[in-house]
Amino acid sequence: MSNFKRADGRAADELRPVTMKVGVLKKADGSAMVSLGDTVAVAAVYGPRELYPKHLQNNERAILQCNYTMAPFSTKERVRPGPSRRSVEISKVTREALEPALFLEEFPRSTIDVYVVILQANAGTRTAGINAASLALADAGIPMRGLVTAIAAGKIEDTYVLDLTGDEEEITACDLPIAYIPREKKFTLIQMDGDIPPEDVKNIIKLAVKGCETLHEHQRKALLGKWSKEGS
Amino acid sequence: MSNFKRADGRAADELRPVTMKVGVLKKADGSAMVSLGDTVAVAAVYGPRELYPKHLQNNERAILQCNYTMAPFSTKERVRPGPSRRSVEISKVTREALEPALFLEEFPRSTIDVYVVILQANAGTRTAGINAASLALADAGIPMRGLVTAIAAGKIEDTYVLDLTGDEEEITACDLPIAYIPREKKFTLIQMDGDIPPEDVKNIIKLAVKGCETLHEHQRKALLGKWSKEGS
Amino acid sequence: MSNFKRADGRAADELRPVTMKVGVLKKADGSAMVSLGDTVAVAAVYGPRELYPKHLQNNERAILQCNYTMAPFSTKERVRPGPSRRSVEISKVTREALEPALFLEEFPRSTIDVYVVILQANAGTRTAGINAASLALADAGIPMRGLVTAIAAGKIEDTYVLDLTGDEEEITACDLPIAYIPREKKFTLIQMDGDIPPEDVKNIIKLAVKGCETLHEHQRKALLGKWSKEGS
Amino acid sequence: MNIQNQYIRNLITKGDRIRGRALDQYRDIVIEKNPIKNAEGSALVKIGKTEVMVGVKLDIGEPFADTPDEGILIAGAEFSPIASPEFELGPPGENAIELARVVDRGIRESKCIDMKKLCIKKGEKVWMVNIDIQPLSHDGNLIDAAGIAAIVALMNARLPKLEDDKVVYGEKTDTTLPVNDIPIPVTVAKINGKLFVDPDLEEEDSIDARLTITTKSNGNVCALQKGRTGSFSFEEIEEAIKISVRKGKEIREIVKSLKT
Amino acid sequence: MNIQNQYIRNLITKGDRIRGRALDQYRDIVIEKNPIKNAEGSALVKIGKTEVMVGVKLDIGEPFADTPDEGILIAGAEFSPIASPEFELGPPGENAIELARVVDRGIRESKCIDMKKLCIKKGEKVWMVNIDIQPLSHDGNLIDAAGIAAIVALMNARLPKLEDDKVVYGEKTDTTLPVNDIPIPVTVAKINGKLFVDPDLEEEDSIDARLTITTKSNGNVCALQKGRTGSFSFEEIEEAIKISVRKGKEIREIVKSLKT
Amino acid sequence: MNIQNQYIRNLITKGDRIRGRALDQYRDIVIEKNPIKNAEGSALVKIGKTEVMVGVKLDIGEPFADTPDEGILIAGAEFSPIASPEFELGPPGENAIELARVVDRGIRESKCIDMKKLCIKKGEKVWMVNIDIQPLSHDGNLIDAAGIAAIVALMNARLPKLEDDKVVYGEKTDTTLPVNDIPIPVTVAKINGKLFVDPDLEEEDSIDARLTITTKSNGNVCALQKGRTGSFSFEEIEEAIKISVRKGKEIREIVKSLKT
Repeated sequence: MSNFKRADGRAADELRPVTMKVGVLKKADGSAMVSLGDTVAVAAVYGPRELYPKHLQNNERAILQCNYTMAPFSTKERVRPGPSRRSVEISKVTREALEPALFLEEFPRSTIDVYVVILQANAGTRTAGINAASLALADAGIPMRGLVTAIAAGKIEDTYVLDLTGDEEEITACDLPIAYIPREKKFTLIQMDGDIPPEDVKNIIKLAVKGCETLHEHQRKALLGKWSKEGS
Repeated sequence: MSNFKRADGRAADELRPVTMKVGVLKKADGSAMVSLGDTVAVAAVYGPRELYPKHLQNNERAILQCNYTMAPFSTKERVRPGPSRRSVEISKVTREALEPALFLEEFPRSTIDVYVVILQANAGTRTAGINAASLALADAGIPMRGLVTAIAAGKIEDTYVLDLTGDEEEITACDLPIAYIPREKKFTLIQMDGDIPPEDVKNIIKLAVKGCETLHEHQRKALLGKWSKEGS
Repeated sequence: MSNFKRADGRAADELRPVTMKVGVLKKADGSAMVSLGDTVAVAAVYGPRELYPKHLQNNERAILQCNYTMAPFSTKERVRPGPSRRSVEISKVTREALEPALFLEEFPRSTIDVYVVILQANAGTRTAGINAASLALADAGIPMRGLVTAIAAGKIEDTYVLDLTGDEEEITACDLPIAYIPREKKFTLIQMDGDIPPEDVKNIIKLAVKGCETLHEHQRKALLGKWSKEGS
Repeated sequence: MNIQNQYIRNLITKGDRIRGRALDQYRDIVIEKNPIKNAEGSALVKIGKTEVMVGVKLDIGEPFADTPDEGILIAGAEFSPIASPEFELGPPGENAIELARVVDRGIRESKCIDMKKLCIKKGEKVWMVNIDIQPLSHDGNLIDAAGIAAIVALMNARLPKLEDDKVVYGEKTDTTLPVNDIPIPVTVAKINGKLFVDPDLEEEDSIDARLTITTKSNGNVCALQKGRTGSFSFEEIEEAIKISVRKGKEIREIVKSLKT
Repeated sequence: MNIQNQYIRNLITKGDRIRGRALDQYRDIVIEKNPIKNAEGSALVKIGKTEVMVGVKLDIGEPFADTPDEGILIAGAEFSPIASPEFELGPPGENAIELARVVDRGIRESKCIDMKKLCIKKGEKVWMVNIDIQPLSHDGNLIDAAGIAAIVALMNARLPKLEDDKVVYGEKTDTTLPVNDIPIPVTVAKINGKLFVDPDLEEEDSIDARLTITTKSNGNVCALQKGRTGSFSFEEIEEAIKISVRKGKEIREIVKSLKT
Repeated sequence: MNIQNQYIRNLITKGDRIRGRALDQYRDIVIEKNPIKNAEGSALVKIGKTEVMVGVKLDIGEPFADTPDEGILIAGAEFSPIASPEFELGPPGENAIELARVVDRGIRESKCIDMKKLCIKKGEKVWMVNIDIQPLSHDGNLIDAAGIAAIVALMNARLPKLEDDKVVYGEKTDTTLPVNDIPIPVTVAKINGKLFVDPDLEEEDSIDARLTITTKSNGNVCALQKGRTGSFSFEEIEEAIKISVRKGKEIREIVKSLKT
C-alpha cells in the first residue's frame, strides 16, 4: 500500500460524514434524506397504489418505478432540467438495485414509485440515492427482505479507497459503485468505469462491502430514531 | 397630469380603432375576430362536446380548455412555432378569465375548447384574444353570465394611458391587463408588470374598466350585427 | 438524344446492380433486403395483428402503418436519429404507395406495420424502401393485388436516365420517383422535383415503368427463391 | 365510407358535383395582398370557404455548407384547430408536413426566387426566407390555396432594413424579393376514374387519390405529388397534367392581375 | 367540491380557519440561507409544511439583442413528485410555468438586481442568473415560498471566478450579486368574498380565486397575478393590495433580519 | 413467468441449455468488416440469430471545456422494430440507452482510442467519433454483439478528408483511427446460481440477473454493468470475472484474425 493521503484527512477505508433522516418530506408515503459529505440525496416513495392506466398493470406483481433527477443547482456547472441519458440509466440501475429487496408479488396490479432528487452533488450521487430510496421504502412501511445499501470505492495510487469525492474521482484508477443487501450478502448493483486487474476488482468490492455494512448501521439507526420517536 | 402626447394622437383614455366580427371562421361552432389597432386576434370555439379520453371527463361539469398561439408571422421578429412558456401562461390566464362567465356545471362530461390565434401583434394580444374568445363563446350559443372584456392600461410620465401600443409598452411604468365582466362588475384577469404605488394601481384599473365598458358595447354590436343579419 | 455517358458506365435505361432477398430479418413476420447499387434498404412487416389501443381500430378494415428511417451511418454526412420532416413525408407516401395493393378490408380491427430502414444511401432510398416493403409484405404472406415496384428516373442533358445515383441527382433536370403495380398498370406513388416540359414528364414516367418491370422480375425471383428453398 | 361519400362518388361518376360545379371548375378564388403588417410579405387566399393565410418573414442566417452563396428557403405549416375540428394541437402531423413540403418544392424547383441574390456574405450571412402557412378554414384543397398564397406573399415581400448586417426588425425597405416566375399548384382529384379539380372538403373525404402538379409560366412542370391511397393510370396522369397546365394558367392570370 | 372543502369554506365565511389561524396570519416562516454549496446562492424557505428550495446558478452567456449591456435573468421551476403526489414527471406544466414566471416578474420588475452591472462585455458576454425553484413539500402557497426563497438566494449569491472570461465552475469570489431591494410576493386568497393570506393545501383546494401582489420596500407594487377560476371585485382588489403591502413588510423584516 | 421460462430455468439448473450448448459456449460468431460504404468504419456482428450493425461516423466538433485537447466519443443505439416486435418507434428507451452507455464505457475506459490524437486544434476543433448501434435482429445478448461490432468498426475506420478544417463528406483518407486495444464485453447470465454466457432471447427472458464484464488484452477489467432484477453473491462475481476474461480472450482472437 502506498502513502496516499486523502485531501480530507480520511482513512482510505473511511466514509465521509454520514447523515440519514427518514420522514423528511411531508407529502410522500415514505421519505428519507441521506448525505455523505457534500452529496445530498432525498427520496420519496408513493405506494403500493393501484397502477393507471390499467393496461400497464401486472396481475401477478407490483411494478416498481424509479426516477433519479439532479436539481439544476446541485452541481458546480448547472444541470439542464429534464431527463438525460445518464439519468435514464441511473434510474434503471436504481430500480434494479432496489427490486431484489422487495416482495412485489404481494401487491398485484399496484405500483410502487420511488423518486430520488440529488440536491447537492460531490460524487456518489447514485449510491446516495439508493441509500435514501431504501430508507424511504422502509419508512413507507413496505416489506423488504433487507435494507439496500450502496457505496462506491476505487483505487488511487496503490491504495483501495472507499467513498470517493469528486476530486478523487478525477484520479482514481476506477470508480466502482455497488448496491448490497447486508442481510442477504447479495449485490444488486455493480458498475465500474476504469482499468484494473481482476484482483483489484475483488478487493475494491470487498472494501465497498465494508462501507455498506457501516451504512447499514446508519440506516437502522435512522429508522430506529423514527420508531422510538413515534413510540414516545 | 402631464402633457404626454400619444404618438398616434389618441387621448390618454382612448382605445385604438376597434373592429369586431363574429362567425368569421367557417368550421368552428363559434368564432370571432377582434382587432385593436394593429393587433388582430381570431378565436374559435368548439363544444360543448363529449370529452375524450373518458377518464378526463368530470361528471359534474364541463372542462374548459384554452390555447393561445401566435402565428409565426404575427410579430416583427418571427415567432418560433410551438408552445412557449409565455404562451402556456397566457393560455392558463385566458382560461381563468373566461371560466367565471360560463355555466360549466350545465354540461357534465363535456369539453368546451377555445383556440386563440394572434395574426398580428402590436401589444395587447392576450386581451384581444380574450375579447375574441368571449365573442366566439357567445357566437357558439354557449350560455354566459355576461360577456368578458379585456384591455391593458399603464402610466406614461404622469398620465394614465389606456390600451398601450408596442412602442408605449417600452416607456410605460407598468403594463396592467385586466379581464372584466361588465354585467357583474367582476375582474377575472389581473396581471401587472411594473413599479408603481398602490394608488396608481387602482387608478389604472379604473381606467381599464372604462375601456372594457366601451369594448362591451362593441361586442354587443358585433353580436347584434350577426343576429340582425341572421334574422334578415 | 445526347452523348451523355454515365459515370458508372451504365446505359441510360439500365438499373444499377440489383440484389433482393426475403426473410433476411429473423424476428419479423416478413422481411426483405433490397439493394440498388450502393443503396441498401431493409424492410420488416408485422401483422396483420390486433391494433392497440382499441379506440384506434377500424371496424371495417385494417390500418396500414409505415415508418421510413435512415440509419445514422447510412449517408456521407451523419443523419441525426429521430424523425425529420423528410422522413415523415416519405413514411406517408410509402404507406400510400403500398396500400392500393392490399386487401385491408379483409382484416378489420387489425394493423399491418411496415418498417423500412435505409442502411446505405446513394439516392433512390424511398423507392428501394418501397421495393423492400412490398417484398416483405409478400414474405409475410399478406394477400396482395400485385407486387409494388418503385424506381426514380430523370433527365440529364437531353437523355432520359433511369435509376439516378447521388452524383446524377446533382445534375439531373428532375428527379421523378414512381411506385407502380405492374400487374395492374397502376401508379401508386408519383413525385417530382425539377423543371421540365410535360412531354418529358411522360417520357420519364415511361422509362421508370420499364425499370419497374425489370424490378418486378427480380422481386418474383426473390420470392421464388424463398419458396423453392422452403420446398426443398 | 358513409352515405354522403357514396352520393358524392355516384354524382362524380356521372360527371356532376354536389355544388353544381363543372369537373374542371374551381370555387371562387379571392386573394388579399399583404394583410399582415408585421410580415415582410403576406397573402390571404380564399377558395370558396377554404381560407389560408401565408406570411413571409425574413431573417439573417448562415448558409448551408453546400450552397455557401445562396439564401435559404423554409416552408412550414401550422394546422391550428381554428381551421378545422379535425386539426389537433401539437407538432405538425404528416398532413401539415406534406403540405409545407409540396409548397416548398413548387417554389424551390421553379427557381422563381434567385437564391444567389439572397447571399449577403458568402459562407457567412444569407437571407432566410420563412414561409409560414396558417390555414384559417379548411374546406378542402388546402394545397392549392397554400401554394397560391405562398407565391403571392413572396411576390409582395420587401426586405427588412439591415444595420451592421443585423436585421432591424419591423423596418422594411423598398427592395422586393427577387421573384421571377409564378409557380401554381393544381390538385387534380380522382373518383372512379373521373378527374376533377379543387375538391371541397366533402369531396376530398370521398376521393380515391389526388395528384398535385405545379407548373410554371412556360408550362413546365416543377413538382408532382400524388396523395391518398388510390392509384392513377398513365392516361390519367397525362390528362391530369393537361388540366393542371390549363388551370394553372388561369390562376396565374388572377395572380398577375393583382400585381399593381 | 367535497365535504372537507365545504367545511373549510363555511369556516372561512365565518372568519375562521381550520388550523385556527387569523385570516391575515401566515404559518411560521423559517428561512435557511445557502444550504446548497454548489449553488452560487441558495435558500430553503418553509412556510408551515410547505418547503421550497431555490438555487441560483451563474454562468456566462450572450446578451439579448435588444439589451446588449444587461445580464439575463431566467427563472424555472421543476415540480418533482417528491413534493406532492399530484406532481408528475415530465416537462413543466402550466402551474410550474406560472409559478416561475410570477417569481421572475417580481424580481425583474422590482429592478432589485442592477442588470447593467451584470454586463461583462457589451453585446458579447453577460452574466446569466438562473433561478431554479425546487419545491420539496407542497402544502399550499408555493408562490410566496418560492418568491421569498428566490430573493434570499439572490441576496446571498456570490459571483463565481472568471478566467479568460470563462467561469471556473465551483470557485466563488467574494463579490455578491448587486441586489438593492427585497420584493416580496403575498398571495391573497378568497372564499365567498372573504380574503385571507397563505392558504394551506386544503384551503387552496377550496378557494374561489387568488391574487398575488409583489411589493417593494417603498410600498410600490411591482407585479400582480390573479389565479384560479373565480373573480374579484374592485373593492376586494383594493383590500388585497392593502393586505399585501402590510404582510410584505413583515416578511421583508424577516428576510432583512437574516442578512448578517 | 411462463412454462417455457420455467423449462429453461430447470434445464440450466441441471447444467443444460435448450439448444444443447455448454454453459460457457457462445453461439457462432460471424463478423463482417465495413459492410457500409458511407460509414468511416462499420461492422456487422452475428451471434447466432442476433445481428447488430454498427457504423462509425467522424465529424469535426468543439471539444469539451475540461478536455480541450481530446476528441469526443459518442455512442448511441436505435432500437428499430425491424429487429424485434418488442421494440417500438420513438426516442431511445432505457434498454437502448443502457446498451449504448455500456458499449461507450467499454471503449472509453479501456483507453483503446488515443483521444489526444483526435485533437485538430486545441480548444477549438477535434474529431467527434459517433458510434451508432443498429440491431437488425434481437435474439438475445445484444450487448456483447454491439460491443464487438463497435470495436471492429473502430478498428476499421478511416478518417475522412479535411479541407480548410472542414470535413469533405464521403471522401476517406488512408489514415485509420488510433486504436490500440480490443476491449471485449462478455455478458454472464445467471439462473438459480448457475452462470452461463451468451443467453439467447428465450434464455434472456428467463434469467435472474446478468453481469457484463469488459476486459482488455492484458486481462484488465475496464467496465462492469449488472443488469436485471436479480442479485449476485461475491463468489458469483468472482466466477463471472474469470469466465469473462477467458471468453473475452477467445473473442478477441476472432477479432484479431479479421485484421488483415
